[in-house]
Amino acid sequence: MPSPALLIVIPLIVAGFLEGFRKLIPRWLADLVSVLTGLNNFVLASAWTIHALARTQVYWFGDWYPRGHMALGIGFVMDGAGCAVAALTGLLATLSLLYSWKYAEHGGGHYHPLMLVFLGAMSGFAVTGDLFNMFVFFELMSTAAFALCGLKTQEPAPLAGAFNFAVTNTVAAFMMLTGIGMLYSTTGALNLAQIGLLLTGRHDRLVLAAFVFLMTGFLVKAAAVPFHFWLPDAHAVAPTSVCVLFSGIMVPFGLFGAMRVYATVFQGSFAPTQVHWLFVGSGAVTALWGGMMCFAEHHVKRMLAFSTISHTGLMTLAFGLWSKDALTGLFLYLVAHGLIKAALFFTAGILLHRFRTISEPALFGRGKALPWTAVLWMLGGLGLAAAPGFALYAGEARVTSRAPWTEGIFLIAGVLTGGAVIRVGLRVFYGIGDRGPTDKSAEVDETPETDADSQRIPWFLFFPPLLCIGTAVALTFWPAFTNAAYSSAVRFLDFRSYAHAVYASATAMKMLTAAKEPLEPDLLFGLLRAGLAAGLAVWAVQHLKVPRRLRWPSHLEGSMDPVRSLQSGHPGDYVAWLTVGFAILGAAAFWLGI
Amino acid sequence: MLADFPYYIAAWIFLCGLYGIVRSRHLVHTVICLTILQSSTYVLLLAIGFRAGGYAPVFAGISPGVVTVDPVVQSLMLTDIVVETTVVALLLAMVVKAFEKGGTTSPDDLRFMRG
Amino acid sequence: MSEKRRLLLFLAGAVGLAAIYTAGILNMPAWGTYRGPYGDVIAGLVVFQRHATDVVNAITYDYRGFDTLGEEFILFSAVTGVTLLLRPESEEKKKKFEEGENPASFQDRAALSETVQVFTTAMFGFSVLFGIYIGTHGQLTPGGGFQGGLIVAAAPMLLYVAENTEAFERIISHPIADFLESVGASAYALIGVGALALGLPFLTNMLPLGTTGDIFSSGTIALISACVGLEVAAAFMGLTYEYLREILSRSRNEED
Amino acid sequence: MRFWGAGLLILIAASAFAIVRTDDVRNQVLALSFYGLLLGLMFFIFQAPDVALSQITVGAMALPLMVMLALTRMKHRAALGKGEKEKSHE
Repeated sequence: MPSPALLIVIPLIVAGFLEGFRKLIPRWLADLVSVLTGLNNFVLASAWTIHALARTQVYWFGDWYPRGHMALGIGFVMDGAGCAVAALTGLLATLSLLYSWKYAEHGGGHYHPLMLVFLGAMSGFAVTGDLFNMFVFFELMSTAAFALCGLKTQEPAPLAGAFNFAVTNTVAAFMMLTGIGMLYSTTGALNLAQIGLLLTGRHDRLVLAAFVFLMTGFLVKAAAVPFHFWLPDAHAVAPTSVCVLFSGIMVPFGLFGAMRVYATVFQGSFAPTQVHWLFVGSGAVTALWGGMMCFAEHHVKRMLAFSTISHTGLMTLAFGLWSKDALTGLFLYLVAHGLIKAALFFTAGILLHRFRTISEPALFGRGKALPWTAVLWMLGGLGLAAAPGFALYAGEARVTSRAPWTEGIFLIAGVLTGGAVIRVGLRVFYGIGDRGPTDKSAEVDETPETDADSQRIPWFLFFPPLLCIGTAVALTFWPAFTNAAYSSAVRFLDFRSYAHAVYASATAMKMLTAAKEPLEPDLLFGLLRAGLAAGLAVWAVQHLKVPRRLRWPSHLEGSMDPVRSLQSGHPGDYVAWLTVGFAILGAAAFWLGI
Repeated sequence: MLADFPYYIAAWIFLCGLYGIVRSRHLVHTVICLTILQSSTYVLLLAIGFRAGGYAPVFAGISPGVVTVDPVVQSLMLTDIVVETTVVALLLAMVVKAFEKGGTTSPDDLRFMRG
Repeated sequence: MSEKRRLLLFLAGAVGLAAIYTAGILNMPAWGTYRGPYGDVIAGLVVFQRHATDVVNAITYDYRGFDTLGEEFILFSAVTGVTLLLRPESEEKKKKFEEGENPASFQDRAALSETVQVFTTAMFGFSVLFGIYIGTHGQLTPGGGFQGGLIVAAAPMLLYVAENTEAFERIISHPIADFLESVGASAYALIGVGALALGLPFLTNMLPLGTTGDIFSSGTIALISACVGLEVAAAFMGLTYEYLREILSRSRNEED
Repeated sequence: MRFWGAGLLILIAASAFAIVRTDDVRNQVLALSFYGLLLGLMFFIFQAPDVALSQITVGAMALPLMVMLALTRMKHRAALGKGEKEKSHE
């Protein structure tokens, strides 16, 4: 196998050269080289996934093998989950770069290098086995993201969004570093496995405090309520191709980092306690809040951003259940959500390209000329509601199979987010009902990001969403994918085998086969969710035709002002909320952990 | 407890930084408070790696084998310092640009996206 | 949210944060009694394994060199971001600014005395030399590429102070600076790839280690440090230029 | 040494608070440079010469310089804007 370092190094080196020679390289060459680099990452990470499912392997940088149990350098732990997420990153980056081919704003040649750095950083974050290295990649990912967010500098709005994003995420990074320092003070180690071994059976307030600092850092990235305020601001202003990476993979990466650190560093320490229920609570609140805000939103990209909050909340909930089935479901969900959300952002980008606006009332009825885009959008909406046939459904079914009481939360979140997307689809593509209430955020209009003739929609705008939707459907019918998720989940939970892989030689492991699920009740729930989502959408659009007393869904759409004014756009507010969230998280952790 | 006071200083600086960002009325002020917040991690890391009577981990003047302070935290701090400067440079560029486009440096006016 | 409510909200959170931080501190090892093995193991090995005497730099550029690679790219993406954000807009707009009023600029000050000008020019040379010295002795004594690069980058500022704006601008806006900033970080990565080509893990120190105490000792540590120095120097000059570009071009126009 | 270090730490804590309480940004930058020097000094006292060198070049020099550059550019723009407005009045 080629060295896993190439996953990170190739994008970074290419980025350096593209930036250095940006005045000499024509646009098409920069596009081509970037797409090929992304594709290379996808292929390499996929090959490593297959390899890692057979055995977890460790790669020590600089040939610094551990002396005894003392890790001297930085190691990459190539396990199934990490490699698979890196492969998803590669796929989404390739599609985003293809999507921005030729016409998209490229910021004087700086766009491609930043995208590649972003890709390399996320790939490194997925597989690193060192706590401080994780921080470095977290920061690298963030820095590239901040810069990408401000790509459209013609208006002040992108800068406001990027500024809030940068301030909150930087505060989060310093919290993470504080947590790392606390752990280092008592263990004198930075390797995840080494810290985990040293903390096994040790449980005190220092470990809990470090846990709270680290988890806050990650959950800010994962946009858990009340750390989520930066996300809609950043998504609303970033260009479409960047939004795809933000929503599809960067935000779930916050959760993935939390899971990785919990599984390695804290699992041995927290085994006798119930700390993981913390994530169930945080996830449930986030899923419901995000769903509600999503349905109330009329700026299409902000709406999708709120749905990302909701779905990441559902994933956090699954993580908190901390069982093989929940984690299997979570991995399926993560991949499927990335694909569907990417497809929806791509489709929203087509609307922006064609009509030069992205606000729901302004787009009313104008999409009638785009029947195929309409199909993509509606399929995306159904997929988001986890309708049967989409991989999200498979993930959701697995999470709820062992914890039926979570079904309600999945139902509400799925109906609200899917319903919001379908509602937009009905209004924009079919012109059904009325324009709906206008709100301030819908008035903020985006400048178009493409400079081509907007009457034509070139194939490379159309191909990425099609591929995403197709893959999200196809994965359901591919048993090997479920089995791979199950094997990864089992190993992810098993800290002993992780530490063994780090310190001893890697042992071959059998590919596990996931148990077949009894599907009937879930199928029923899946159909119910899709039906309710569609129904809610129709109800909201046609609210004038229903009796006044039955109009509540339309109220859900409009009069949410006291709640929505929390999203104030003021960095001070966001940091104040961040502090409060930290305190709540800490109180819960100390309550559950001691 | 008194022996641990550098840690408390780190915690104090952390809170100061947060407080500064929350009460900030000028975006450049926000950025400067962020650097203060960051300096809390320097103090924390330095205090963690310190050893009473330890020498600097440079074996140019001293013989190998003497007690030194922890070199790893210092390496981490070097990384930390670079991270700080670069983030600040980026944030300042955003502030400058926001001022040029929106004509304001007050966080209250960042609410283009309210709702 | 009103300012008062925001502060109250923050106060509530801050109490919790302080409590949790304190809870952690109470269980931390007492100050000055750090036990942990990591740094000590490396400190025991470094002179023998890497022929370097500055342990911190050996860790930064070798044992944990992969972190530093990430760090260099953080710098790279930040400079790229600043260049992206502050890039001049369309020509038409630029012209409008050039027609504007003359703001209070550095040019308005009375001319500096010749002594000061001579002195700062001498200091310029000294700073560059000092930066190079610091940058090339990182494996032996405190310093290293990062610090050296910054000192070199600060040197042109002295020319600015001495009102030698022309030389200042010529140095910091030189295309080589822009190029080095972009490719310097990649060069670091390419050194790591060199090890891959030899069949070793990425970033393995594969060069001869030399004699301890020598300027060319410690293999790739010195080389990487030099790359970092070049990148940092170029990056900070680039940052300075991006901020001053407009002001400089104005003052140049006035002279014409 | 510990004594001096302790004094310095208290000074640092006090100046951190003073800086966040300062509303005028230009004063703040000067204070920030001083604060960077204090931190550098603390690193020297606590046996971290490498970090001290970095901190003095970055914290006391590069960072305040960057803030000053940003402020200068903003002031420059503001002056331009004013000039333009006056012109349009005429």
